[in-house]
Amino acid sequence: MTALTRIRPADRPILIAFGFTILILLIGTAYTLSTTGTVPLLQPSYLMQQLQIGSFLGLCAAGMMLVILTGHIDLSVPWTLTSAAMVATAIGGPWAIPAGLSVGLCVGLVNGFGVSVLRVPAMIFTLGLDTVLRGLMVARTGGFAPQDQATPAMLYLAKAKLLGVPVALFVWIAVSVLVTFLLARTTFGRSLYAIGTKERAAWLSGIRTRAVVTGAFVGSGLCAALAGVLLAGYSAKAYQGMGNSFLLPAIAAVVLGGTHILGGRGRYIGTFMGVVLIVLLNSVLSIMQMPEALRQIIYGTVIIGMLLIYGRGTRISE
Amino acid sequence: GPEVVSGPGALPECFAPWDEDTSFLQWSAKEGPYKIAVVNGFVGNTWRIQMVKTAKAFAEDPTIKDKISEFKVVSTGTDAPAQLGAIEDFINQGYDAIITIAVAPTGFDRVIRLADKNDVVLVPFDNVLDTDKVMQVNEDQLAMGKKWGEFILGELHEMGIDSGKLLEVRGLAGNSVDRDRSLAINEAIAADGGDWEVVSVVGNWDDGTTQKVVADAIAVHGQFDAVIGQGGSNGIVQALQDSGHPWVPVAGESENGFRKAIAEHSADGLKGISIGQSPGLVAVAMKAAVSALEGNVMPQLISVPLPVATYKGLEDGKNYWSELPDNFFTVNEFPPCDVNISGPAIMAESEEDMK
Amino acid sequence: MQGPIVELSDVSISFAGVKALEGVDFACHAGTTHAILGENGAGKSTLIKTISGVLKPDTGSIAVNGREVRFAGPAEAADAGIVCMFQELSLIPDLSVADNISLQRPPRHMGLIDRRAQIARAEALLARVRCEDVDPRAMVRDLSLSRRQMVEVAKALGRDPKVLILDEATSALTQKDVETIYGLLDELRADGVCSLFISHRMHEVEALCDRLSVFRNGRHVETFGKGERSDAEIVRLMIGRDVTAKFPPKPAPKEREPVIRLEELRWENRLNGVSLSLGKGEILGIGGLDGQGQKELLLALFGVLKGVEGKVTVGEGDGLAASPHAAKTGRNRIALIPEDRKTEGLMLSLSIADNIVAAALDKVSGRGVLDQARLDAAIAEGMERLQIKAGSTEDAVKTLSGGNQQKVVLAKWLMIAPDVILMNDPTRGIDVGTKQEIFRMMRALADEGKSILFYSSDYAELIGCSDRVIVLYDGRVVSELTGEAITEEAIVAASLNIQGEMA
Amino acid sequence: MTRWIGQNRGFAAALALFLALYLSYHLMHPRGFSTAVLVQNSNELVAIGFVAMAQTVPVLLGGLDLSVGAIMTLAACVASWLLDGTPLQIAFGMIATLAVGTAFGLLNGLIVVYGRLQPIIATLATGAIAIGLALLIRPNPGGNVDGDLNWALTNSVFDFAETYGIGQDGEATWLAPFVNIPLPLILLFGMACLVWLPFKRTVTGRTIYAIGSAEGAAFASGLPINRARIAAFTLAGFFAACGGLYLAIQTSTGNADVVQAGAYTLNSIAAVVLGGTALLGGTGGVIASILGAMILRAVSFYFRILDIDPLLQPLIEGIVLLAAVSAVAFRTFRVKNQLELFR
Ligand SMILES: Nc1ncnc2c1ncn2[C@@H]1O[C@H](COP(=O)(O)OP(=O)(O)OP(=O)(O)O)[C@@H](O)[C@H]1O
Ligand SMILES: Nc1ncnc2c1ncn2[C@@H]1O[C@H](COP(=O)(O)OP(=O)(O)OP(=O)(O)O)[C@@H](O)[C@H]1O
Ligand SMILES: O[C@@H]1[C@@H](O)[C@H](O)OC[C@H]1O
Ligand SMILES: [Mg+2]
Ligand SMILES: [Mg+2]
Repeated sequence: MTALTRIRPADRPILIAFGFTILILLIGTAYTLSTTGTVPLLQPSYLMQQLQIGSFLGLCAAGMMLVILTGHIDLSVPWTLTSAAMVATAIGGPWAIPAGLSVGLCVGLVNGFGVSVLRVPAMIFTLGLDTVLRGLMVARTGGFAPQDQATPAMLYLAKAKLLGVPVALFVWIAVSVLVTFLLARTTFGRSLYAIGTKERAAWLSGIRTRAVVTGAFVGSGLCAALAGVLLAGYSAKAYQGMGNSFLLPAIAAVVLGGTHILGGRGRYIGTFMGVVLIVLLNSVLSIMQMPEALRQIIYGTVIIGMLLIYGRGTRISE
Repeated sequence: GPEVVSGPGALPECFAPWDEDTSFLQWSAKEGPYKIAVVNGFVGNTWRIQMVKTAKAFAEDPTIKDKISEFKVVSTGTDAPAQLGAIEDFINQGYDAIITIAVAPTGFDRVIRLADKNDVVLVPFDNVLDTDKVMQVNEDQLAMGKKWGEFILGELHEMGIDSGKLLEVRGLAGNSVDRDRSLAINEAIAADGGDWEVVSVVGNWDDGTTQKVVADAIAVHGQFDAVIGQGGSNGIVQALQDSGHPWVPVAGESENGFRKAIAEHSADGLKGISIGQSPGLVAVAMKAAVSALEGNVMPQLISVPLPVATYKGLEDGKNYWSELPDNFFTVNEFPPCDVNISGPAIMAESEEDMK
Repeated sequence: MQGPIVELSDVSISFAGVKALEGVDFACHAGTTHAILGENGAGKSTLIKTISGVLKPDTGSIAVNGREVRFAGPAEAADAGIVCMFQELSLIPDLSVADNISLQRPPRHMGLIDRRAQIARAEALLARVRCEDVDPRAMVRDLSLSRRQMVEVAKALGRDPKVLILDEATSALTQKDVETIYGLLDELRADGVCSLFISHRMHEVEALCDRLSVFRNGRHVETFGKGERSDAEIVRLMIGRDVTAKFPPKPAPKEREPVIRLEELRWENRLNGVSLSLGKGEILGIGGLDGQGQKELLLALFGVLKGVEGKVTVGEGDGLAASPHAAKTGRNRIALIPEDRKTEGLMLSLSIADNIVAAALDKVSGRGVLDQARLDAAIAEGMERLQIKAGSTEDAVKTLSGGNQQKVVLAKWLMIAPDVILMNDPTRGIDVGTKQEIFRMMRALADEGKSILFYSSDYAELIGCSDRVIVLYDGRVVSELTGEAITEEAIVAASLNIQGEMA
Repeated sequence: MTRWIGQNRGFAAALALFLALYLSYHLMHPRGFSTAVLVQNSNELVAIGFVAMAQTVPVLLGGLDLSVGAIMTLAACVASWLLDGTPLQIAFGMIATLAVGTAFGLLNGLIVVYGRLQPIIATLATGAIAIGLALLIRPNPGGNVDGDLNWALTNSVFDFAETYGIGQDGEATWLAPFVNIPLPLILLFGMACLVWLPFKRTVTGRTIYAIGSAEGAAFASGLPINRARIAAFTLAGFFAACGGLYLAIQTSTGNADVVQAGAYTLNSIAAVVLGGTALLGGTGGVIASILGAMILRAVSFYFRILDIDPLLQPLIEGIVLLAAVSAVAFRTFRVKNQLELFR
């Protein structure tokens, strides 16, 4: 614990998340050893597969982090993802992926407008937009029979392997590098942190807060849309409800990675670790055939427990 | 409210009683045409959308159109008070029959009481109620689970496999349908002479979740001798394919994609069985409601036959459609009930609309 | 003299390695008004936060009336009669004035807050601070800063203090209110109350206090009675050197090419036809009573206000900027040193470095990508130019003392190389030494050709710094003073809009 | 009055919106303005009304409680085991249910205060725990709730009196003015008036507002910050448990439905916003949030009387919600000093 307090506060969550990830793998391995006598969890193929699955959540979390850094939140991720997937598959052909991404772009612009120009709380505006998107998709599916098969390009991105590594993982890494660069090395990134810390002061510093906040939502929309396009490739098709299980884990991953839920603080590498942790946790619980009730309890306890550990040893200002 | 009478009921080939113990109900006849409402729960998946469309299409069907003066469909989300409220509102508005997919198997005491008081026929279907006070329409979930289990074990025995590892993919926790299907599957396995280890994972009836948990299970356990899923069947097939798992017998629902996969790979070992809940149940429920309003004797629990298709009997354009999307549910019509709206028919009709 | 009412022995406090107080022995007595002096970051606020139970000492002890105490929080200190007035910190904007005045110990009826009694109590206390015009039912949010400070005074009085602490509590008050406070402090002294008074305004200290304690670098340097030390000595104790001329010399008045020209500027009912012109290289002071449109004028020029009417010429272009960003990047770059540095000037929990470059990100980047070398150089230059005292530029700006925080705000805006600098009371809460540095810098900037529009609530500053002073009254310029004509009498007269009596 | 409207603009707007929506619903309803319709509408309101009340208290602090829906669910599952038997047993069951929810809220408060966690994320996690516990208690939906209780509490005062033989089975003259009032409304508003209004007038209650408005000032003024925080979450737990208790009585069921719990939490936030309470904290109140919940419900009533394509309903619902919350945009465009936009 004393060693922990000596580490830079910003790095602490990342290391703790890493530690927990190892712990989860060990627990899972102890389980498989005692039941089947094998250690599949420590094999590269399993880890690769987990990272491949994790890449969809990872993309959502990357976008979510941009928004959370500004002090807002994006609850429209589930149906942005689904709409993008459905539009991509319906358009098909070479334009499938651009069409899907443009859905994310539009959603981001609308969210940005609602939150930064109309100044509706993001919590409620993005929730409303999520409902509208769901409504649009229900209405559309009700109107005709859309094509829902993923295109070969989508299948390639989601499923193929390059040098033994899933292409989806490359996509996630590419986006991760981009986000890390944005946050650390661009004026846009600095502006995100400034707005998340004190929007009023940021605006009075001549930062174009509306544009930057909108940019964050566009980032989130694009990431969710990309996740949708990939997920449709992974499942070979788009379907209603494909985004349902991404919202809360994305938020949890961002926060477990050390980003402050009220904005202004956080590093991308933490979000990355948070995603890995959540994906492995879910996977190990599923492998252990944990009943749903215990799974929820463990999930909640892990989040609380980790955050409590992060807080240890920091003298919080009055 | 209805009186409990003795059978047989009207149109037994369509309104088949659940079993020999099923009681019969009779409402006093009302003059038609009737005001009928459908109160759906949530409307966020293909099945429900197909159900809503079938309901609307069937209300226009010549066999029933003249008997309906007003027809309304609402979806309330997974919100019990909202659903109960909608039902009560329709009772207050003077509707004659209300058809519903319950968001929970209990909790309808009050609306049942009000419906009886106002001589309204309340017909739950699909997710039905744990009560014998109302007329309900459903497929037999226990029979479904049993059939899945027995079929898979039969295929395995035929292949000379008498012991091994089976993967069960469960549905949404806390749901009676999940409970019944799983119970029957495991009973069937227990009743079998073989030595089976069952690995259970939770796929929430959702393709994506299913695909993920099946992939996890394969990564850990290596290989299964068969997979019995009660939903998300497309996800099972995807996971098997992606992991390079050899094709094995798979039980699943009636999504078009699943049937397409069986048709394509059965020769390689994907000896599949596809049974599913049909969105067309809504039409049977509507028909039953009208029949009850006309004063006919009706079974309290109406059993709609299981639409079973195995790899042996799949026929493109008949019980699956290779050029149509994966997500829609193949079984929709029930000829004995004169419900002849097929899945593709709904799609075709709408594609006209589109132009 | 009796024993001290509050006594600190060997108190130390440090924050993340910074020693804010070190081995402090300090005592104050009933029936005195006791000033605490020191430059920015000397530990004054920390001292009074310790006395009032906000902070707990790392070592040492506090005794009240000879008995050692350990306050768990400000509530316990208040129960012991120690009441603290922070500058703006302790009013709740969304509660009514009456609620605020009886915030912690409201009158009750059957266990519940008695609203009527509360209002009566508020009325009585407001009357005592001559603020009968404030409606006890109004929301504090809707009051002006100076009214809020007076409500704060009423609130403190209502707590029946034995020790009343005022940490720069008069910095935003109008002359009339300051006078009221002087009267009150005299009354309290007569009632045996000990008042601890922190201010960077020497004339206030002189007028009010009978004992003075000087702090430097977290240490208690000396305590002495009024008149025992000369001003110059006190300043030397505070900052360790002499401050001779407070204001740098002014150049002779001359014709200047106008940079900003306003004709009949109007906004809502706050600006009612302001006309003025600001010359290149000029320091134009704005005077007047609090709330006569001075702040609105600055905000309008910085693009904060919408719906401003009137003819405006800025540089060669026309019209006002529509946003701070437009103001900052226009042909004439405009900077604003805002009123409240904590919420408007700074992002407190970001690092000093991030704050310094916040307005000039485009200056240290190409196509939106930051250039690390230019970034580092710019930060170093800012720290150097304003002599900001900090452990590391990576520390959060909130760990700086008030004065150093203000320097960060200045550094931030100097980085954009502004042509016009709008200043809203830039030296509020700043120690004499730093003030002098700021004034020198203002003059240097003006000499470089920058124009400065400068609002201050302190007449001495206006007189000492400005080439020209305009006085606002009811949203209009009522007087313009140049050169020798800038005198306290002239400003006061114009402020009260009594043109006739102008000498 | 003018001052009241000035200081409660959000509430006044919400009230006007609700009245417009609700009165026209009655006008179009074949049995409008009748007790039956009123009773039905009120029944539908209670659970979401209580959960909206629950959400309001942490929001006033400037926090969010993402566990209110889950606590409601947990309480309903507990209640579904305990609301049968002798009147004494039933009363005990009710108290136990409320105690469980309150205790869970207290736990939230303790975690937030002593764990120093942001409420939104702490309750996201405890919400999962609450659902897990609910699933342990009720792996499958079901329950046994006294039938009389169900009938009496989901009807008008008359039926209540008749069921329990009060006031000459409801025929007493002193009861006459009240017989048509729906009992659920009395429960909802009664709880608000008996618990919230007095609580608001305690120092702890006022501290909740103070924290949401200016936390530093509240602390510096010596207000009991920790106590108020804990009280806020505890009260949220209590109100959520009231919702759960009513839900169990209304449906005679405990159902550990994750989706429903999530929907209630999100709707509670929507209700709070529609009622005019600022998510940043400091202003607003519990009654306003009930009004917000009433607006949410009233919107959905329309699908039952108007002929709207069922597959367009979710879309329309979403658009109405977005439009309603965007209505504040008019304020945004009227603001003349842009600093007011950045609190
Ligand atoms: N919360 C904190 N964290 C870190 N350092 C702090 C904190 N509070 C005060 N300090 C440091 O303690 C020292 C004393 O600060 P303090 O605020 O007491 O000064 P001050 O005398 O009130 O100055 P000023 O006149 O500028 O208000 C400063 O160096 C300051 O940076
Ligand atoms: N939110 C905060 N967190 C940590 N430290 C803070 C915070 N706010 C203020 N401080 C520290 O407290 C010290 C004193 O703050 P205080 O509020 O007394 O302001 P000040 O320095 O006197 O400024 P002013 O002149 O505006 O009153 C500062 O040195 C600052 O470092
Ligand atoms: O019965 C189920 C139905 O209610 C759901 O909506 O979709 C899947 C079906 O198995
Ligand atoms: Mg200070
Ligand atoms: Mg200061």
